[in-house]
Amino acid sequence: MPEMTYAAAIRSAIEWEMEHDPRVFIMGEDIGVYGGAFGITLGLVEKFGKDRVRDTPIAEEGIVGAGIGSALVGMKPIVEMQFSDFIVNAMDQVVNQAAKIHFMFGGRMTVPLVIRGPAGAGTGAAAQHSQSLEAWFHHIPGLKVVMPAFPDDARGLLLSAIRDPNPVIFFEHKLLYKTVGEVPDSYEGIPLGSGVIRRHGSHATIITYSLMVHRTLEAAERLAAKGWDLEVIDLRSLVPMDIDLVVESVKRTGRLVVCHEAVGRGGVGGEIAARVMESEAFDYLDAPLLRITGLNTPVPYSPPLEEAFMPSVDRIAQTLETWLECEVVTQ
Amino acid sequence: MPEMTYAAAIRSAIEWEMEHDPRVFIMGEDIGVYGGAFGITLGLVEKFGKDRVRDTPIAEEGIVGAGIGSALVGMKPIVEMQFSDFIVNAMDQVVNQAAKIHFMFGGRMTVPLVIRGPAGAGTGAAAQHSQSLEAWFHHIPGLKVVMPAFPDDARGLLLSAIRDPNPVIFFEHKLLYKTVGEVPDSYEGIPLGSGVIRRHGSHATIITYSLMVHRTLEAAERLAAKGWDLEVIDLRSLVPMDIDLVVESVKRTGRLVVCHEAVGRGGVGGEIAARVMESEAFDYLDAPLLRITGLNTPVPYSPPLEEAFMPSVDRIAQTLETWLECEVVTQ
Amino acid sequence: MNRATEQAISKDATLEEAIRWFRTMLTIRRFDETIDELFASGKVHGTTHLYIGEEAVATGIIGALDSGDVITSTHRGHGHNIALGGDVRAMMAELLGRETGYCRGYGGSMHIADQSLGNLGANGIVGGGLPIAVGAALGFVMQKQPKVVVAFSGDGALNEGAFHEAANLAAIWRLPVVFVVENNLYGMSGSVKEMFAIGHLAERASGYGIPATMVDGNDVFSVWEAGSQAVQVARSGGGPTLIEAMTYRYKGHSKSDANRYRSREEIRDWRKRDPITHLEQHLSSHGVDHTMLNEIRDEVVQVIADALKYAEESPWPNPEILEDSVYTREDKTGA
Amino acid sequence: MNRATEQAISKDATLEEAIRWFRTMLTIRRFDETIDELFASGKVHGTTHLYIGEEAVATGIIGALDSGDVITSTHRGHGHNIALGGDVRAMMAELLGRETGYCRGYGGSMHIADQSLGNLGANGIVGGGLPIAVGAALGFVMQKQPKVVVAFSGDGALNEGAFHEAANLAAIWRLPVVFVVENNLYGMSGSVKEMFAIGHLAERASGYGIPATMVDGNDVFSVWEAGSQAVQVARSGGGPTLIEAMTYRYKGHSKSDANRYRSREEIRDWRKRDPITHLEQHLSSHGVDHTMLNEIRDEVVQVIADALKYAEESPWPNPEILEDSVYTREDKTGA
Ligand SMILES: Cc1ncc(C[n+]2csc(CCOP(=O)(O)OP(=O)(O)O)c2C)c(N)n1
Ligand SMILES: Cc1ncc(C[n+]2csc(CCOP(=O)(O)OP(=O)(O)O)c2C)c(N)n1
Ligand SMILES: [Mg+2]
Ligand SMILES: [Mg+2]
Repeated sequence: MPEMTYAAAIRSAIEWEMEHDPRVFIMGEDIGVYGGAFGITLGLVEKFGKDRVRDTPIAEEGIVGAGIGSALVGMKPIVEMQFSDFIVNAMDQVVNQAAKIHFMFGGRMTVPLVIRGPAGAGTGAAAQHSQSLEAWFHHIPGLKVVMPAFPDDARGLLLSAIRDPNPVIFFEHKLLYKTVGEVPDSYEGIPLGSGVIRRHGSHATIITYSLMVHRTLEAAERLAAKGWDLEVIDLRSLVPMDIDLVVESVKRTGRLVVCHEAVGRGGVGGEIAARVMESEAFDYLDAPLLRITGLNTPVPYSPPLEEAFMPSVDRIAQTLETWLECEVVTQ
Repeated sequence: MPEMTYAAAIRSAIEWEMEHDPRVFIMGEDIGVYGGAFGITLGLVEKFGKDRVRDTPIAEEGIVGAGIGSALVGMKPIVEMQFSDFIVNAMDQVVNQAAKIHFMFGGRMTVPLVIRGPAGAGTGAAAQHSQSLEAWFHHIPGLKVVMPAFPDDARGLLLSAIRDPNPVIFFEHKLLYKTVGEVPDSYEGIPLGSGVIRRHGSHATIITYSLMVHRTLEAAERLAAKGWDLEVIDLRSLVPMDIDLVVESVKRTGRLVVCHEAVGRGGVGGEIAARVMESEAFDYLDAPLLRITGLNTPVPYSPPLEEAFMPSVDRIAQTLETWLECEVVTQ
Repeated sequence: MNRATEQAISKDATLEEAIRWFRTMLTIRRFDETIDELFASGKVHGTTHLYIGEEAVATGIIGALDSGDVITSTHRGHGHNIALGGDVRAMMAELLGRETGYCRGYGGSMHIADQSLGNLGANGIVGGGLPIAVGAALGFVMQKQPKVVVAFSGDGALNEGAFHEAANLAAIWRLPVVFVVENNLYGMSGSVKEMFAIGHLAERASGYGIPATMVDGNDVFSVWEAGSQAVQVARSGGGPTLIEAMTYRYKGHSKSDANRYRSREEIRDWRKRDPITHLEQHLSSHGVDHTMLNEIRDEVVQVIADALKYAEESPWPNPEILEDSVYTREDKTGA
Repeated sequence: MNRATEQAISKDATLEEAIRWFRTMLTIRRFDETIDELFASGKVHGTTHLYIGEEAVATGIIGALDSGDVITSTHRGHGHNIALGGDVRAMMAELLGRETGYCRGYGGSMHIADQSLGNLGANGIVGGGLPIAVGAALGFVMQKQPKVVVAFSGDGALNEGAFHEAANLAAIWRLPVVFVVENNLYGMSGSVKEMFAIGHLAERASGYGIPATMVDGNDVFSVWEAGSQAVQVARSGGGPTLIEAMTYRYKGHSKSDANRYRSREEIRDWRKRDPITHLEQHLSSHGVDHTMLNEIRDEVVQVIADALKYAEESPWPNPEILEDSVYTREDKTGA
């Protein structure tokens, strides 16, 4: 299998769909000759032209709305948010329009729209360019939410997102763009809604997604050296969420940990915990929940502050270790 | 103590603060002679003039931003969203500006701003005029979130919100505006962050807020007739949240229920469940979590559909009963 | 909506067309009067925004469209859908929240759409439809279809950021969009005089490089002429136009409105310039028989009464399937 | 910032003022050149937007303000803060993420504010500061303080809905706001030619009823004159003005920019019209001694070098207090 970066995998999904479906096009700020702030669309305008790789003014609400309108007349738009934070400027179109159109109009219309862009901290971009806002979107019925951690998933899930007849929010992580991984030659797409057990273990189940999959796996390896055997699940998509996989795992391990970069309070961790707690896995729970998340602050700029904000491998490993020692030994 | 409606209580808090603090003013769409879509500001323009009761164009982002700017130079603005759904149009100013200014600029500036407006379903206003979006705001560090259920709280908490040096989201419930209750003559304000046990009980703790406090209490009464003894906690504010009160209660009852009108998936219920599950109350939990919430759909228009969307007294009582029968009897 | 050529009654409009418009305008009025009564008697829940007094705008503009063209509509949208030839039974059923409604009762007054006729949807969010209209036009251009999009909005909507971003996109990409601003002098209560610092809303268009015209929105012929011209420009690749149609709503903004922000005199004066009366006089003066007009009136009354009956007899939707109605498994965009 | 009266060098500007401006512009340039080097050598993380080439705009506009007036700034904001008399040590420390920085390291390049000097804050969100500027002006009017607000923005920002809503509010309430559009021909890569369908951005102002002027943004005197006039109008209750200042950024948009969207020739041509060189020539031609100018240059180099040293020697902020820094218990609005 060929190796490629997460960024290249995303590009290849866009390219493939644009080649094979004339309805697909992409628009966004500086995605043409500039190639996008993170280079995702580099080369696409040369290949497909300015019509289908459409540079837009700085007008997020306008371009998401334009995406919706084009979808309603038969196109399959991909709208890039230069930083996913800027979707905050387009919330009416995302939430009151795209998410609700199918339902609100009684099922007559669909909005096959992908809104994609980089999320997350770690690049020193500070409070307005580093957010992880997936919790908002997973709260809005009508949207799907996808957050891949690996190049193969980035491609496979984006292919499915573009083909999906519903609006999909696709958040990439800035720090993953250069991650290299094997990507199968297939363009079949990976169905949205299936999680993956990235590591099998018996002492606890850690639910995570996006960048934190990598950090959690590394922390789990470190703890393995100390005798801890951890299961790590990569959700890949938050809506739909593979809750069965989570519940089954917690039934086996008896302990639930959630790790995400987003601010803890009101993050997706709460939803995951609640769903486990209302499932049959509840009776198997041997330890209180552990959430390892971003701090309850905006993302700060200075390197030591930003590092403190995000769960690091160190923080994950240490938090897990303390918790495991307390919960597994003392029971 | 005088009786007044929830609407009048809100008006009286605004009026009091405007009388006693020249920095306080209110702006919003149609809040002048029209008196606001729900009549909250009726009479205020006659009393304080068009300068301090300021009718604005239909431009939510602009007026929230104008509120922020005025706050930065020493005013204490209250900005009304005609329906709280329209805050979706102002998200950048709310989330990227107001919430972050204090932190992002290193603590030098503060934004004493109240954004208030009617939330919730039940009036046949359909998907774009009936949302309960508090989960979004409680996920954003820097914002406080208040949702009163009774006239006295509406007044007392709004007074505190206006006096608070931080930005506060104050969501009223449309169906509560006409609720009558005793309101003490004091204008001291009720500190944000303290919940209230509205009903003491031993079988389970139900955490709720806003309209659902009323419905939950009614359901609890019905179940009391059948021998069930339920504790009902009204959070009153979600940020800060009186989590100690919740944890202590769950330690006593051993069972946790959350009831809110907002869409269940990603709602505040998840956060509450997670916080209990990671607290010392975990060891006291005798039953899986029960969430009684809005359906995972946009709010539908037709009366039977809208009724199905929102937790009704019937649904709450029935759901509780089934759960109690299963969890309390079988253990 | 193809225009016959004989018997021109006003510039290029034919008598036949004018009579059709008369029927349309009466249908809109009768429909909204009926809705008004239903609300007044508490038979419908929610809220509604009536188009009474503004009928000539939707009628004239949509009269200028070809089949295949599309519109985006607003909270005050009943007239747009009726002018498109919408099914008043499905509209009435929607307002009554029935399964047979346009949206199966999911949407109500503010969310009527009929994609098959080209109505991409009313919108409860002021300005919310404008970027969508622009996107539809973009889609048509990309598909090389010579179709035109009409984006209806109120005057108040022009102060929303959504209008701004939509207008600029339409301008720079020269999209086939006609922005039709129904200037009824007020938002909910905010008057154009206080909410704008320009004399005519049409002036705002120049800031985007969009040509604009102002028309008497109570004269269906003027509206139709301005619409036809703008549509022709759009269809031939000339880009967007903004039409400011001066009109007035007779009723309150929505069901609860004490009309404290405008005077009785103003309302009375505007009622004297009623668009339906105006058209009727025009038709009479061009020799159309009163009996015929009265027949139309009676027919319309009957059609709306039938629609109401149909709606009232229709079943309520089933709440059980709500959660299955949020996502679709089908691609309805027609690939 | 009070203007001396003797020795007019250009219309009403005095020689003394012009020399001060020269120092300001050099300080801005040297500061940003230093930042550029720090990024190039990987010593600073995050991103930054340099003001090199645009110095005359901030300098001229802010030269027209009185103390007590305020500004809102942008992602490209270093120049604004320096022109206000900002502390370059605290700025440098902020960019290096130190505790002694303007924001204690919480903000970085895009979030410098100095409320005591009247800088209500740079902004990472394009257009995000514009409604805030309008609100500050509203606050001043309500407090009956004759203060003026300058809202800086780029050209690209004018297509954001936030600009639209802010401009209209300022217009209808006749607020003392001066919108200063730094038209450097590009957003990040999107050119004004492609992103606007109007010849001059100043035309957009007319859609709100806001008067506008266009100036050579590389000529500090023109900028200052236009600024002074607009500020005077604003202060005397005449409402907002939009000033379009034509300028150019020499460097890439941010730290990662391959400059694929503009030509070398264009960059070279603009460099020939350098605002600092232009001012220097003007000063020379008015008899200012070269030695003096060189002394200023040396001083500025030293000031920035000191600032860098100060910043590098400053402590890192303490992560422990992060979660306590989100809310304040204090009312800092001065009641
Ligand atoms: C974003 C948003 N803000 C406010 C409202 C509430 N609202 C509904 S209609 C309306 C007035 C709209 O005025 P205009 O655009 O002139 O249309 P008209 O009602 O006069 O036809 C307002 C304020 C809304 N629905 N959406
Ligand atoms: C809402 C938003 N959209 C996009 C961006 C990314 N971005 C930052 S600066 C910039 C270009 C701004 O152009 P302009 O307003 O002309 O200012 P300039 O950089 O030229 O000074 C863009 C697209 C942003 N920061 N905020
Ligand atoms: Mg209107
Ligand atoms: Mg620019």
